[in-house]
Amino acid sequence: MARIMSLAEAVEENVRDGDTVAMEGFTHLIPYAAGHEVIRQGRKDLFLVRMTPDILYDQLIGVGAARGMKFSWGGNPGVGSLHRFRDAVENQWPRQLEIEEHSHAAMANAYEAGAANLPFAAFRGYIGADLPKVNLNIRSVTCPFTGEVLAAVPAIRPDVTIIHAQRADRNGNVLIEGIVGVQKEAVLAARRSIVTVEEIVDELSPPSPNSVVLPGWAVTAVAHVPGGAFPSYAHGYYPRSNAFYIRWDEIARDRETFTAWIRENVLAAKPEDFARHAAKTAAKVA
Amino acid sequence: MARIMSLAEAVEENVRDGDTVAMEGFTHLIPYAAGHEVIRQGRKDLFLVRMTPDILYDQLIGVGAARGMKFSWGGNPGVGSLHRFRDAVENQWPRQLEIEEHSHAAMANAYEAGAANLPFAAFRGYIGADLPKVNLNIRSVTCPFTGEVLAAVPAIRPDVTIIHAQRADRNGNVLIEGIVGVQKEAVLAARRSIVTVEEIVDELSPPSPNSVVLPGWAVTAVAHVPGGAFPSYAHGYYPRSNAFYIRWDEIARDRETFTAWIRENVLAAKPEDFARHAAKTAAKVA
Amino acid sequence: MTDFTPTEMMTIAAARALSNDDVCFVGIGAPSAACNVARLTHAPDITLIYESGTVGTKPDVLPLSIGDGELCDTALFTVSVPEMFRYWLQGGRITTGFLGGAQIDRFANLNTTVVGPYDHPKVRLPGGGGAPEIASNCGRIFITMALTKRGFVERLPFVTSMGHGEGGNHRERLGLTTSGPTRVITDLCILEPDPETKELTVVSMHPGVARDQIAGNCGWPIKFAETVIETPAPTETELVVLRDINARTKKAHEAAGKEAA
Amino acid sequence: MTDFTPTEMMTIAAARALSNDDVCFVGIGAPSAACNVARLTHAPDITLIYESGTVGTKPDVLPLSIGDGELCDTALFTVSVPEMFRYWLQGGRITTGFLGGAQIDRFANLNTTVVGPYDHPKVRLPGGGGAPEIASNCGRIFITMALTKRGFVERLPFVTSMGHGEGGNHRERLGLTTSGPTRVITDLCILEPDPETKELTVVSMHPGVARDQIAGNCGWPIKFAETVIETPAPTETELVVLRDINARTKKAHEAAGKEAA
Repeated sequence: MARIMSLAEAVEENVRDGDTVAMEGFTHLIPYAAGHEVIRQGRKDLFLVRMTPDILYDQLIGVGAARGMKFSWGGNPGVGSLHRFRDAVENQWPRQLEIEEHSHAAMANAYEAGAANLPFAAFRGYIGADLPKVNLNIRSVTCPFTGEVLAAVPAIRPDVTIIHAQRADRNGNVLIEGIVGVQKEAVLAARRSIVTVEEIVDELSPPSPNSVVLPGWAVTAVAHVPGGAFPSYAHGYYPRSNAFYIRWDEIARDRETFTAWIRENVLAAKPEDFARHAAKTAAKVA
Repeated sequence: MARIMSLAEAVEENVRDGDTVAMEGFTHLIPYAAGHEVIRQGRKDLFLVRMTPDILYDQLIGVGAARGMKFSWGGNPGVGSLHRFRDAVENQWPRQLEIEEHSHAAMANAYEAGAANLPFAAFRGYIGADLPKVNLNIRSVTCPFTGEVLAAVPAIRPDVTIIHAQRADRNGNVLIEGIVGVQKEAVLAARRSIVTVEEIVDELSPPSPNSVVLPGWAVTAVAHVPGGAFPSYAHGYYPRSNAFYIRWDEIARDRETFTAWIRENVLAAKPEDFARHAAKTAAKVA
Repeated sequence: MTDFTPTEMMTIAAARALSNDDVCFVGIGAPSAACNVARLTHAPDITLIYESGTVGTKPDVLPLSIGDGELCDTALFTVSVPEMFRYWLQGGRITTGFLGGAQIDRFANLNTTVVGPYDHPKVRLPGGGGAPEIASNCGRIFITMALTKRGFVERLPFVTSMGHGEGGNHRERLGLTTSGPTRVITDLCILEPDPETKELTVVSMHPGVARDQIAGNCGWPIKFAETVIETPAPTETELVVLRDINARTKKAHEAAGKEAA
Repeated sequence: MTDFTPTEMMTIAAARALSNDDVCFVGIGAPSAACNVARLTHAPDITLIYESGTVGTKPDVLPLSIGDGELCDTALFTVSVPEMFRYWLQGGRITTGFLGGAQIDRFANLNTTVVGPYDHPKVRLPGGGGAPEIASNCGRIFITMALTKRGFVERLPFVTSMGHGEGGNHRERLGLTTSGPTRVITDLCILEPDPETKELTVVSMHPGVARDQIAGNCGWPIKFAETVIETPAPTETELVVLRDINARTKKAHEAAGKEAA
């Protein structure tokens, strides 16, 4: 049963050095506040998993928290490169980064298989592509009925998955709406999970019986962190800061400006600092 | 792109003798009116697919429309046997019925694989059970990473899938709500599809961005048949007639009473006759 | 203490085995009554899941089928059937699954498929439905069935879902990590598998039931545990709750009947 | 006719290739502009799908990422990413997929992974994302890229997604039933694979572009089809629609920028 606690406690209890950690959110609902808390608490040797390691993983890689990363698209969407990721792969700065690279279809299927407690996922993929030559975790299975050979990848089973969602009720039931990505699968595939939310409410009140809900008994910890997805967005709460994504290109291009930014905006900051991103828009909307 | 037409036209154009036909609906939204139209049009040699062949398939089997059936639970839920199904299997009346029997998990996975355009589905199933001894379509695959042996079944790919849903808009986009069963998968797995709906509206207005919607371009035909799920139910429109399910036990127990019931309530009836089931409740609610 | 029927005793004994932390995969009939009695008495926070896709249901009346509207109306959320079987059942999130069947053997294997040969059955039963995977994927299985010679048989014509197979460590030999049937609750007594042989053994007899009544209603020479206790009789509260929900259910189904006539 | 930039010509030429019946898997950048220009001009009923899960989107401004809120707000519905890749892309329901890349070869294979050796890359690019399966599962593929020597190369260091492989019937030999890249739309010209060899061949040159300009911007000795037509210049309507949506997009992103500052 999910326990409602502070983000600091949630990370303290659930994220350990060396863990395989998935922080998911497909453009939408990326758990920035939680990722920053992981950096602040100095976790290291993490094996990061994420389909689209955007700015958040650039930050974790740049501070040296990661020993490796499994991913399918490592860029700053619509902007360009992730400079810290590139620096790690091209120059091993600040440390070497082991990479396991897949396609989106492979990662999505691998999370789905993890949620379904299967050891692998089969899909029609990678045909004529070079990734299977450099990734030993891309294999094949043969259909026992048609003889067709399909691509196979191992299920993703993180030690801990961290996501951000719109709201939870006091029993830790969580509602996710809009672009829901692979968050439900990532939580169900993991041993432990942390969900940061914009609001904690008395009644969850999903708009449809078929809304995307994670029941409290399938979640480990829930933390109330309004604005916690900024500069990503929370559908119904605040928009994406495309401007910050553009600005990140400047910040991360250089090791010094990056390190200064982390010092000021992560190490010297608190989860509560994210609230202003939600409040500002709320004020504007009101 | 879905064409909106009468139920008679939809069945005429899309259901052919010998077809593999899936009429789905897990207790909820069972397409009775459409099934009756298939009987009225005298289709024969159908291979029926359905997880829970309840009264509707008892009727199709009893009139001799089916050469075979793939299923996972063939009873009258909460009541008892399907007498026409039993008569066909035990006494070959009115004709022999080839059966391919699975578990719910197998059928659900097989529909999912069909929707995903995969040739087979792998799952952790049938362990220690006798069905694999009598069903050659239950095989196995070995995980290329862990060596675990999993059950495998062929994907379900019907010639035509028929479902009932709450509403469609004028472009044939369909909204399904409540207990959504395997209907979306069954439609996406099929070559052709017919959806009967309670209402056709100007704006679909799903309550959540993540509502279960079938876009018009993934559906072949939409027919407006209010009450078309009776004695099953349509969430938000009218309740299940548990009483009719109980009464069916009497009707179907005997070949003569069954045949008389079909003559009066199917052969001599029309799709429009279902409207009174919806209207009665609507009147009561109003 | 009030008078009670054997079926009421069976339902209440099953309800008592459930706790607040359980996530239950509920079947229709006795299991549904038992799970909801538990919810309305000592286990208000129990999570009930029906295979139609409803999660966290709190029905006010018992469903006739596993997909009645009441289940969705009172659920926390409702998922598709493929998701139910993939993420929730196979996902290993169910602590307790309830099963029943037409026939059971001494190792708690169940048959709901055929009587007679599969290809030429004497009686064609409904089939397995969710049972084969419920039996293997839930943390433990409770079975509720009335104790009769027709139901408790020496040898099953067909194994629809595996209990303890041939007994002993058969489940482990097949790679299963779940406990399988840990309790069979009948209208006369409660059976549990022997820790070693896994043969079903009487551990508790309902008030007023005699040993030869149990033996006489079982198709195999039934064993009794070294210590057999008496099942505590239903309390006033338990009976009131059970009878209330049954009365509400009857009334609701009759009302729906009239409207449909 | 108005003045227009090569990029505008590229976007409009891509938009023209789409029709009302298309179901498009849209990427970011030029494809997103092209698909929405098509929707706002000659193909109002085109279905646009973004890999973030939004189906039937009608954005008023172009997204910066494939998961901007605008896409969900204007979509008919939004599904999970596993469902997007399983039911919709692999399901074979996409008629046209748009791809771009850092590098392309003469058989329309694309590289967006690395420059240099995979293990010790000179430049680490973002990677394939959805491309490997978009390339194989969509009915046909359109590619939009500016024609440059750096981008159009003799030999790819890494094949991120397959186009026509080694040319000829390579796709069929691998069991593919989809058409693969049928058109490459650049800022200078339009290329199509030769029906036999599958080598990309210039079939249409944009107004005012000369043959040696095209040849000089391609990393391999580029071939011209027997008949090469001139791409019709953008119409007034096409240009207005494209510039309007670009202006709205710029304004929206700047507004969001201020608010975030």
